[in-house]
Amino acid sequence: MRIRGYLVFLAGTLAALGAGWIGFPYAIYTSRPQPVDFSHKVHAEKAGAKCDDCHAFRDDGTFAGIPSLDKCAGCHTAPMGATVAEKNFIDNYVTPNREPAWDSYARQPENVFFSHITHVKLGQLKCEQCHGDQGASDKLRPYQEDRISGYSRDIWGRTPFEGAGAGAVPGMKMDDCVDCHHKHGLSHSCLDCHK
Amino acid sequence: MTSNREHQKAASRYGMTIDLDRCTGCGACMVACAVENNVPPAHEGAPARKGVTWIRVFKVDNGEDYPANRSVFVPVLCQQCGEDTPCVHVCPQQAVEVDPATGIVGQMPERCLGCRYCMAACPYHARYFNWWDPQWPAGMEKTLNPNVAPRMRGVVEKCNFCHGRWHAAKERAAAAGKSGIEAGDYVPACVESCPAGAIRFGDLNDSSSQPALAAKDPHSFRLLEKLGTEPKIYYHSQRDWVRQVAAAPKPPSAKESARG
Amino acid sequence: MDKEFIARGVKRCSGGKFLLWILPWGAMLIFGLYCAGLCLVKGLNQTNMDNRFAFGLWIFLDLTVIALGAGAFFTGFLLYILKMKELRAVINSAVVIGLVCYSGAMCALAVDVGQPLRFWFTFWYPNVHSMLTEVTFCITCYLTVLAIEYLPIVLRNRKLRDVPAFLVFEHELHKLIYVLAGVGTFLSFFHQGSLGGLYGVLRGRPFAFREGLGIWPSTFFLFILSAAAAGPSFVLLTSWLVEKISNKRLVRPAVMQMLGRISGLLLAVYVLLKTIDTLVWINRTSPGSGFPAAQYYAWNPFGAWILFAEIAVFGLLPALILLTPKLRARTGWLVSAAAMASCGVALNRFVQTVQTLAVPTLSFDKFMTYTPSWQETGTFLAVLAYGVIVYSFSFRYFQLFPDERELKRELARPEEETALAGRY
Amino acid sequence: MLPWNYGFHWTTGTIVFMGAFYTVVAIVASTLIDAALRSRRDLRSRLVERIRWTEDFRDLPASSRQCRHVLTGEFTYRECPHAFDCRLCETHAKLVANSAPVPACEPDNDIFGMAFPLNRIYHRGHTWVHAEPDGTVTVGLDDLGRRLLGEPDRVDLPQPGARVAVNGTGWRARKRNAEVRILSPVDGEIVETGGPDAPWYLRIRPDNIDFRNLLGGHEIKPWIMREMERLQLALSGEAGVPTLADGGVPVPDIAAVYPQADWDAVCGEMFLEG
Amino acid sequence: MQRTRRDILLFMGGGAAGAVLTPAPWRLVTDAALWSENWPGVPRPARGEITARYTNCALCPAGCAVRARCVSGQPVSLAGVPSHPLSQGALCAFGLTGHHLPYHPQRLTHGPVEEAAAAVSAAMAKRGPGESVAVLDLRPGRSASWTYRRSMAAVNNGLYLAPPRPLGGAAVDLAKARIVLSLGAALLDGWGTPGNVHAARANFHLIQAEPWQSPTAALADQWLPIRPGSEPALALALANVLNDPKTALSEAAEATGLTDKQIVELAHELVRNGPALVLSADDLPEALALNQALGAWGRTLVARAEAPVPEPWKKAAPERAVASVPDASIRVLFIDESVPGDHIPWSAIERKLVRDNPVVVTFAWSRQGYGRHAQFALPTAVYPELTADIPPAIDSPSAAFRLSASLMAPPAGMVDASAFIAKAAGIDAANALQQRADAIHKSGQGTLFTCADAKSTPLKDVKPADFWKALNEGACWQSGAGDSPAHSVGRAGAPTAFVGPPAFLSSPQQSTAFPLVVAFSGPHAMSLASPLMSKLYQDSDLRLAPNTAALHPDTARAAGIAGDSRALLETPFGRCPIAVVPDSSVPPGMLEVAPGPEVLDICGADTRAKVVAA
Repeated sequence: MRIRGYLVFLAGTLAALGAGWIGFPYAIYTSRPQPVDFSHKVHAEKAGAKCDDCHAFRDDGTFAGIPSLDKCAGCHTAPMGATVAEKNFIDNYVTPNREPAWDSYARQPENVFFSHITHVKLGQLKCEQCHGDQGASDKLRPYQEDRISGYSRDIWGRTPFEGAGAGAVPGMKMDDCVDCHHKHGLSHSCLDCHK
Repeated sequence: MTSNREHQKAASRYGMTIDLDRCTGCGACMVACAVENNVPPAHEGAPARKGVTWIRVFKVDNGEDYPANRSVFVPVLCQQCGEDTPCVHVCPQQAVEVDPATGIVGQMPERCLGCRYCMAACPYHARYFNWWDPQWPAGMEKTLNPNVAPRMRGVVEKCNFCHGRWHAAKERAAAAGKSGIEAGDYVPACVESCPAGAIRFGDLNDSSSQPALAAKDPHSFRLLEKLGTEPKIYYHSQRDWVRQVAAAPKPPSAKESARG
Repeated sequence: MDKEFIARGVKRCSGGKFLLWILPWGAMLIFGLYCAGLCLVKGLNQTNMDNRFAFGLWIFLDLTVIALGAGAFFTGFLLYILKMKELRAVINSAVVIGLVCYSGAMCALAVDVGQPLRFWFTFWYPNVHSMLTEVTFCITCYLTVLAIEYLPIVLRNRKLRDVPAFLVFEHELHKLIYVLAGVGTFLSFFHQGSLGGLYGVLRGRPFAFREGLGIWPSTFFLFILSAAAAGPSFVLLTSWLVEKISNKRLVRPAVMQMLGRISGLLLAVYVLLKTIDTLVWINRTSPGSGFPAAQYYAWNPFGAWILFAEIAVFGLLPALILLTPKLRARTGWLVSAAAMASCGVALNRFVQTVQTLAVPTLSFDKFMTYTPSWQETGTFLAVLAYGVIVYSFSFRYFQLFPDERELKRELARPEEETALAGRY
Repeated sequence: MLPWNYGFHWTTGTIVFMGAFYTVVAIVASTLIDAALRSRRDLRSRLVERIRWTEDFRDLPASSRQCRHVLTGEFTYRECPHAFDCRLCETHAKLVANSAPVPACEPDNDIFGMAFPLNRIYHRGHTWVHAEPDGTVTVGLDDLGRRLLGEPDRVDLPQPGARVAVNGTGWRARKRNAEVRILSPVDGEIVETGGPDAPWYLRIRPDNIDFRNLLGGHEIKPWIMREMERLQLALSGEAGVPTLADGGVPVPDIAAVYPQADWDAVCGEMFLEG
Repeated sequence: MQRTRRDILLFMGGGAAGAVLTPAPWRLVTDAALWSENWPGVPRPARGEITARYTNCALCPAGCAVRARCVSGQPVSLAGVPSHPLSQGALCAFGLTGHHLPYHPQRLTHGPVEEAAAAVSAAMAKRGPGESVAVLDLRPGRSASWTYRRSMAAVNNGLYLAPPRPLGGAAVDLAKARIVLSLGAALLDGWGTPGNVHAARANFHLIQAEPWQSPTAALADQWLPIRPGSEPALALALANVLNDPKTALSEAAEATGLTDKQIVELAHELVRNGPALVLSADDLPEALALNQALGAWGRTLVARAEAPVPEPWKKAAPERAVASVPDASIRVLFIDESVPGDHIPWSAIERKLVRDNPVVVTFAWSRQGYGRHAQFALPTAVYPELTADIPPAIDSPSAAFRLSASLMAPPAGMVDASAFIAKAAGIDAANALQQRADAIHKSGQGTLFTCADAKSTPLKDVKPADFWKALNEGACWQSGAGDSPAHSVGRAGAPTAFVGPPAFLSSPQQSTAFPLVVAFSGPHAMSLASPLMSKLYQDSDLRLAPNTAALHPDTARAAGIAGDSRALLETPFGRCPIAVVPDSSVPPGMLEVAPGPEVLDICGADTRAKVVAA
């Protein structure tokens, strides 16, 4: 009788563990594909593009982020190569001159002020340090968004509390920022990074 | 970020001087502030004292009746207290802090629980609670400032010397390869907007700055100085009775003015 | 139909009658919950609080009920730590009162904050220098303790006792209750204190600001004392009320008077210290921050009368009554004195919360008044109704007054005496 | 709250504050766990019945907790410190040792018209014990007990082979709204069960023959006197109930005489239940 | 049964124990808090490239230069242009929020354009003898105004109406003034070009003669609290004292509440500390007379030249005052209120229209204003959508030309008033602005100030194309000193001497029927301003809300009004509901009114009124 009790209890525990570690991470995120099947790899190799060729800084130091369509149209006026993706891109976006609705994996929430140039120019950080091997990727991962908080999964990153299939980049949570700032002995007040 | 940082000497201590002999009470600073910091218009049918005005211009009079009545306009914003800042100590969850780099008292809407204890603590009534979710007339949200995040309902907010502008200035400096910003690179909206040039802004640690000079001026005063909160906003007036507004309230006169 | 839940040998009104009693309170509770719901869903714009009156009815409610609920910790302290056995007669009732007050206050607070979803921030990122942090931690812990103290009372229910596990657990827990009483005393002590500190530390509000010992302003200790004084009074008051409403003898007059005496004693000490504190404040603290104290009372309607009422009418007077054995012996005097003491502490909390905010600090700032909106009032009533309902159920099904049966018998004794006399 | 949380500083304030908090949590938690463990142990070691009795005894009115030596007048006032288990009581032992043997008074079969044979010894919960030649004992309701329950509506007897403990539940009986546990006078194992109509309720093989906790001989009369007073009290507690004064001798079914009395309260009182 | 229940409990217990060892509960709590940071109630500002663009504010005649901070083209905040020759970097509260106007809840979005055109041509075709077509131009002196005048010259019996120009159209040279007597002019509160006034303020002594303590009075070097409505009397008395030191002043003293001595003192002070300048809230002839007497003409008061216009334009209808038009004579009336300007009460206009269904077409961006009375209210672009030139303000002594250049595209369906009217009159007024610019450039005079680099260059050195481009980027052309007036202002010059009693003294019975003198608190534009203006009158009580009046408690009591309450404002022109607040700093016998559209309908220059409890 008592053994049975333990077993039942254990069963409950195991069920919960399974649900929490495997089921939950899938349940909490919605996932949608990027509008265009874009390959950083191809552009890096064929076009020999550096990150900041497309993800450029403006004169006032602000970061342009994902390039707008005209940047792409610079080369992709007509299909380059015969891939389906290329054709779709031209037909759906370039020709009608419609901006693709990109989802930014690393988009910080509204209340965060992150200055790229400060980190790149003064902090001497490489893109990869935060964005991982994005630049070498051949496909765009589907964009995963937390159903409740609306944060991109990449913000959470690969933390102990993330289940299987976590984003392929380190986290971009506040704690992650703070850790690095701590390491470099940078004074930090909330207002440094919050707006 | 409390005690152990506060006794650090701030790298710079931004402050203001407001010349009450120049202020015409036009309200430019109030709207400029609202525009800069994404403060919404008054809510439909909201009663007075439920609105958000990071800087508020009071019409103050000497309590006399017409024609002896004389009035002056006093812009009141967060006084950016320097010494054991009343609001910092009371916040139960460190949503308020003094930035050691700038001496600016910062309020973190995303950390704020909305207990409003800090509002009770502030003697200058410079803190405002978001009684409603921010709402703009249809289309007007297009005119929001991307450098400042709108606050959600249920949190306290206040003047932070247009911190969005500080960020922008820092970023411009970074683009130019500089790690610090020079005086004049960073000026709050109210200062920039004042048509009469009554508000001046600067670093109190920099002895040549306007506020630093004002601090020494015998005609300058700070609100409720005796509380010992060491505000960083200096007011200036040649008129004696105006300087009295720094003192504690006088008992109410028989006839309460309905305004001001 | 609920007979088997009612303790053996005590009379309780019929289920129907009980339902009739509960019904209006239930209605009040439901209305109040609706109001609270409005405030949670639509936001605090539903209230009449504003940027000047950042605190309103609810905070006043919290401070008051918690002061009155202090009977729980103090009675427990006297019974379990100072071993005043007589108080066994009211401890259960006191615990229920405490539980009701603290949980009620907790609910009110949950509605009062602008972002209830962030309640855990205070625990996760506490600013240990804030009195409110102290309050939050203490109230949470003490509520837990009270819940545990309440458990034995529940488990002693006639039906539940039949379950061996419950019976045994109750038995064992009761043996350890003094530990909880001790912890509870500690927590409640600090809780009451930090509630006082809440306002005492506001250097920006010279009306409330007080100097004190170390990190704690004098109000810290005054609140503890006033609460300890009012708590027993309130226990006394409720016991009397329950006796009147249920039309039973529940507590021996001796115990009542004992409560009264304790209350009176503490009240006297409190009034003394409060007077000293006030004098220091008027002559030193307030002028020190540039505010001649006379000013505060120049704003109608909060004239100097309020200070007088707080200290003399609702402080000194009840203290004297309670300390005079002759008067104490008369239920009328005893109860009304207890009532006055309770009102006194409520008035003090009102002054601390509302008047502090009403009195302007800036010279060009005007004196403000504030009247709660119906949503606020509704939520307030909800807490009230909740308290009454929980207490009523507890009284019906649990042994809140262990002496009840004894007293019932004593009532019956006289004619039984004669009967025996006739027999021999 | 935790050292690695953002904004945590190792300051005195933090250490003191959080220290106090965690201490409180620890104390409360350990108290709960301790209580849980203890009760688990109690359940294991079958202490439930004893605990129930101790609890009940604590709830009994002071008048019902009087020491048996008060009945016999050796004390004017003494509450029993051992929950009616005189086997643990030195005072009792001393008194018995010191007191000269009381002449066994003449068999009095009539205390208020009730029979209390002297060859039986009585438990204060109104059960009697009669030693049988075969070393077992028979247990039954004494006369007052029988008259209180009259013709019981229901009687639940334990299974033969079950164990009973002194002051623990012997069996259960139901009469009108009264739901009572009849306390067992002895420790032992039930051999055979009788019932209301049988001469006895239980035949028990006792663990020992130490019956010091039971009343006998000269103690019976004062005890029953006392019990009658208690009955008076219990009955008179019920409003508008005529006292025995006019009734005189208890009738075989007292319950029938007091139709509107809270019989549960009365029986609870008389059979020593909280 | 017992057993299964026990099992369920155990299972749930195990589940609970397990759950706390998974991320789920913690993450849910965290997410809930995060959700509260960006829940649906909070809008997200659009991000994008931030640029600075320049224009000139069209919201009042000052036309201050504006630097607009734009996020991917959309203006998000406005600021002044430091070191601008006219506005000196200043911008008022209205200017600072101008970019909100396109989203104003009161915005007029569509109108019956075709119907209006048809009705107009029909009415113009068959109108009786003496019935006129008229354009009411609230902001005269623009290129559009020239189009109107040309159009009205083209149609027979066409009238070009404009509000009277203050000081007879003369310009004020504040920089030259050393002492200024302001008869209730809101000198520091919206008069002229704020930046210019503040720049000059240090150099002159300001005496404010005004019944109530307006913001200007509060900051003046000297405030003369005279009796309400007695400004003309004071001006007249001063003038007369200067003309003949022995004039009797008893009447004036009685009227103003000052002593004879004070008046004489004041007169002497004005002469002693000159050059002096006298300004007045309403355009008082007495003030002109006083300026005359002080010899202000040619020194602090100058006849300003107007920027050159193309030769063919000069065949234009003359500018006329509304009052000068015979009653019931206008058949077709166009009102251009696309840019706020001086205000004429509707009641005064209505009187001039023919009785049987006149055609009134208003061009407005908001649903308030005259559009409420006209049968055709046509929507126009609003600053900062429209492109129009701004005539120099009263305090700019030299001719100037600058554009309020469009910062954003107006929505579809907006009407261009001048095009509409030109079409109705059958003349061609296409790209009038550019023609005007060319004409100016041809004259080759003056300098061009460009905002981006804050540089002034002689116009000679600027190519026509660059000139036009610069103008569209907010640049400002000013005729240099000593340039001969290319075209002098129409009705300049003032009476050489002034005799006879001031207007209000002559009609005592009116003053008893309407005992209160109306003073407008704050600029008229208040009611049309950005919703953010609620900061000034709702979130704070810095200003009165539109359609609110403050009066002395005694006055209120006399009118049977207690405390803050609703009441009716009554003037000779009609009545409208207002909110009343008692204010002991307002003198008895005066009404401080914050103008809203309803109030403006019945209150004009120096109106008298009474308040009756609603």
